[in-house]
Amino acid sequence: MYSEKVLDHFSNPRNVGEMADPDATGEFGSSHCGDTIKVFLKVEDGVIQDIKFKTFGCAAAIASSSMMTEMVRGMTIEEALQLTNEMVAEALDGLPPEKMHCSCLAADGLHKAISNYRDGIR
Amino acid sequence: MYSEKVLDHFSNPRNVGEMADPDATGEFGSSHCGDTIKVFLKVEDGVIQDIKFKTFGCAAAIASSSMMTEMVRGMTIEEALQLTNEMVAEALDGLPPEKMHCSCLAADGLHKAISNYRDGIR
Amino acid sequence: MRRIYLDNNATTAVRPEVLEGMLPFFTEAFGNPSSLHWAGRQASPAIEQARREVAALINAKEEEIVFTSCGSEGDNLALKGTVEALQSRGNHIITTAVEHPAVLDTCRFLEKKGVEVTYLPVDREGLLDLDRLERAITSRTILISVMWANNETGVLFPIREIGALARKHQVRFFTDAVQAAGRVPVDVEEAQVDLLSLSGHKIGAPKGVGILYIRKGNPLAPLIHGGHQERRRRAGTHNVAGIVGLGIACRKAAEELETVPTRVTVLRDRLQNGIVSLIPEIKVNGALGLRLPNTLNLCFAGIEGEALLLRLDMEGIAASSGSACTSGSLGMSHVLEAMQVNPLLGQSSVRFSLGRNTTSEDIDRVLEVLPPSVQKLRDMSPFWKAGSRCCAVCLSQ
Amino acid sequence: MRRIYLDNNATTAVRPEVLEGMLPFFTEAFGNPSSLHWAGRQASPAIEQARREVAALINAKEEEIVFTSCGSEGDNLALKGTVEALQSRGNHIITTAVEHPAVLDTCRFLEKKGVEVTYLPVDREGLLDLDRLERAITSRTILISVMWANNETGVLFPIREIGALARKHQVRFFTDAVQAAGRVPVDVEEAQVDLLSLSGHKIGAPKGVGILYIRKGNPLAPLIHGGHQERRRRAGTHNVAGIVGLGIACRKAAEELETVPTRVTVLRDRLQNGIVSLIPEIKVNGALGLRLPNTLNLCFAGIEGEALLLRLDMEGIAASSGSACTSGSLGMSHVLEAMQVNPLLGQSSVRFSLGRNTTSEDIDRVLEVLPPSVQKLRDMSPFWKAGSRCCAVCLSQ
Ligand SMILES: Cc1ncc(COP(=O)(O)O)c(C=O)c1O
Ligand SMILES: Cc1ncc(COP(=O)(O)O)c(C=O)c1O
Repeated sequence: MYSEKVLDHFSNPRNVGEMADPDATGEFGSSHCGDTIKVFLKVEDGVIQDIKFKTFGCAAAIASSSMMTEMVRGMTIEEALQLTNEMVAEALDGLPPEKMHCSCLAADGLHKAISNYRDGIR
Repeated sequence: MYSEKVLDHFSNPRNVGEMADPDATGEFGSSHCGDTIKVFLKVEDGVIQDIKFKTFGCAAAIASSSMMTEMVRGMTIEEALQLTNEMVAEALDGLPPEKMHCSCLAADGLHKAISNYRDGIR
Repeated sequence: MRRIYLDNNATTAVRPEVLEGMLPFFTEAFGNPSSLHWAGRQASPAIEQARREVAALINAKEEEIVFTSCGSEGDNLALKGTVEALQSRGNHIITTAVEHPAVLDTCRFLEKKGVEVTYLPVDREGLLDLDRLERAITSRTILISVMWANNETGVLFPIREIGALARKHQVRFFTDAVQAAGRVPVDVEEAQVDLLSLSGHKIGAPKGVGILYIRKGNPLAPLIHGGHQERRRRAGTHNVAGIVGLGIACRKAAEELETVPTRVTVLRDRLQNGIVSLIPEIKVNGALGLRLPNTLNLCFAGIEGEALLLRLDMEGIAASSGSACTSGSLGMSHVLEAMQVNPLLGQSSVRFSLGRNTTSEDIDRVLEVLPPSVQKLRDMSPFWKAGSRCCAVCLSQ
Repeated sequence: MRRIYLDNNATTAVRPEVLEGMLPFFTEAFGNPSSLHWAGRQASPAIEQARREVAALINAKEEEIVFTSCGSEGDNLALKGTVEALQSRGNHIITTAVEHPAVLDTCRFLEKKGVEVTYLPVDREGLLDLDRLERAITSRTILISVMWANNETGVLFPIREIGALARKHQVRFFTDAVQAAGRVPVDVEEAQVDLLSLSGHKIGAPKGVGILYIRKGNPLAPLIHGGHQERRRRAGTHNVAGIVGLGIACRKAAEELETVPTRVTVLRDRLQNGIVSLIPEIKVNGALGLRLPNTLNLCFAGIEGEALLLRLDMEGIAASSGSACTSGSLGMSHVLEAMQVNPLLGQSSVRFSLGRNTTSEDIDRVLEVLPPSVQKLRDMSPFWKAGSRCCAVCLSQ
């Protein structure tokens, strides 16, 4: 049911954890299934230097979170705002239809963190 | 589903046929399934000397007819009037429940022939 | 004793390649296809593969196939599910007097619940009057239910014409194709069928599995509520092995649809011609040119069908009298009755239904055994006199 | 990789002796049991033999057993068949909030048709309040439907007491015994049950076969109308091989009812105690002393159940999150919700259901794999802090 890439990112998620001194954090919870992501950002000159996450959710949610962090590291925050859930799902070689909503978590959590960053919320 | 005896009497029915000069005949048809028996009797001194039958019906009807003729040959007509369908079925080592009504044909046909005999109807 | 099975309309043996394909799904790949783990993943792709194979046989889309447990379930689901789903639109069903009990009995049940049912008559050959069908359609008609092929006589109905009529009047069209699918070409697109039932055990799959085809856009209420299986159209853990078997059987049937029916027709016609020439005063039931390749239904004047069946059975020949479902009950079949067969003659009916394994030797043997068997029963029948008026009357009808 | 199957409440492998007993009925003895000829006579005694074996397992009479295609069909037949048959007497059903979807979804359907349904709550341990049940009975109540054992938590309901209550108030009593029959003693006489459903694939028979027990004197309307099979209570050609398999599985289960549950209980308790001692902040769901021998349902604070399942699956361990039927859907199971489990905690539930083949080594391996798997997921969870208030709150509920 899951692609190799999903299974890989689920078993060995990249960039899991918290950050001692983040420039911003963002938390986002799916109203649909209760899955929740917390994103920690380190931003320098408008570029995402470091990113960490913690996710509560199914394999699709965890893999999407991991993939998202891989995709946006090194992006400007403007570029990162263009990232969509579909792009994350695609990068994972797709998700089962009934799991598509789980990928929403990743981009939405990221955007929340960026918006907090812009608003100066840590 | 059928006993050995039923199958035997069905495959090799005894006393099948018509009679050139019967003392009485009796025809009886089941209103339930359309099965029909025709009984031919030869009676001497109140005793059934010979009996023949023709039957249209399923295996149970044919076997019952055959068994009935075996049972009543040599009986007085009074004795023969005591013969019931249950006795015929029993002599055949039983019939499947849904086939019990087929045995009715045999005794009823016999009784019809005896009653015709008494009424002087050939 | 050599056994000859000529009751393929009642059921068929599971094909060896079908059984072989099923076996792993009992013990090794036994998972519940709804499970997310390895055991579930062994089963679920097999189900979807089978769905594709079934869909291909009838030219449907995969998602239009709902797995059921038998033809009767499919018939009940089609009828009751439509009545339930379309109750606001109307409550009139049109069907025929010669449907299988799974349709007729369901219709009678629905009548008790206030549904109006028109049972179209058939003529002496078992054929429908299409004009009459069209005239029966009213603004309250929600479903036309006509079988693709009759199980007793093999008569094929003009499904394509009925499909066109149904489409024209925007009425749903259900066809019970339990005897037809896998035996004659069945194409839901060409025939414009909206619902179609099929049963595995008639085509070399095991008993206990079937399908209902549901054309997209024709929602039905489920007959079996519960889990999310079959997109909520039929709850219950999938009969994985049975479904896999059905898939293989459908694939095989599709592969053989050019060859087997042709061969079977030749054998059936030889049996028919042999009987006609060897046994006097018989009647072939059903329009000669419009039957399933494998089915031959006859009346043998003067004798009772079940007695003849038993005599054949004693010689190792399995045939049936009417459908297997009703041969346990007595009297004439509702199909022959609808065809206005004389009641006495109607009681003498026997059905031979050939299969893909039927051989020329089988037919020889039947033609050897049948005439003396019929004669023996006629000899003990009060109704039989060769050339007598009774039988003449019967046969002319 | 060694595979460990701990999802026996979802389905079980067919037992070797069951498959062996079934095999002849696919190819050699393939007849339709309704047929009168040799092929039919090969099949029909096998069906009746199976009927006796099933009846013996639950202390019923043979003629009270109706073969179905699955547990869901039995549940639907019991509920809809009773509503249809007793509509003149009343239209109120009492059931529980924790039934299987085959019961709950059917009840919801019946509600739409005007039937009144009372869904009894359960307490935090998953237990019913019998007084409340009795108070719910009105003069319009026609059926009480309470499962024998819950499929998710294994909680056993007081069927005997409910049977006595139902008898006292002259209300029919149906129990879904799909998870109980063959696993704990089930006696329809002792428990005064009127209707009982059972599904073969939960006890080593194949998928696609089940039964509904119908106590004499409790007529039901059929769900599947048609032929005369099963004394007109369920139409459709018998799934002969499946029925034969069910008979053998029931006989085997009856033989092992003294030994297997005892052994399984020991293993289950070892698994439970191991988890409790190795993993902090977990919760065992369901009254500890009142569960099926084989079922262990737990919540692992801070993580999501399906993620844990997948991790276990990668190690070859098959378990489930809630029932197999709902583990495809998301969120908390309706059973844990009814038990008032904290929603976040409820999402972390996992069910281990052992089987007769489960070994001590299997349990060792789970106890080896589970703690690091849980830890790894907790490490990435925003909700996890060992000893944090969140989890403490969850667990105290
Ligand atoms: C308690 C209960 N009832 C009914 C069912 C449905 O059984 P089946 O899947 O055989 O239809 C199940 C199986 O999931 C069950 O556990
Ligand atoms: C035309 C037709 N419809 C329906 C059925 C019922 O199929 P099943 O016995 O698989 O329920 C049959 C089989 O007897 C049939 O011939």
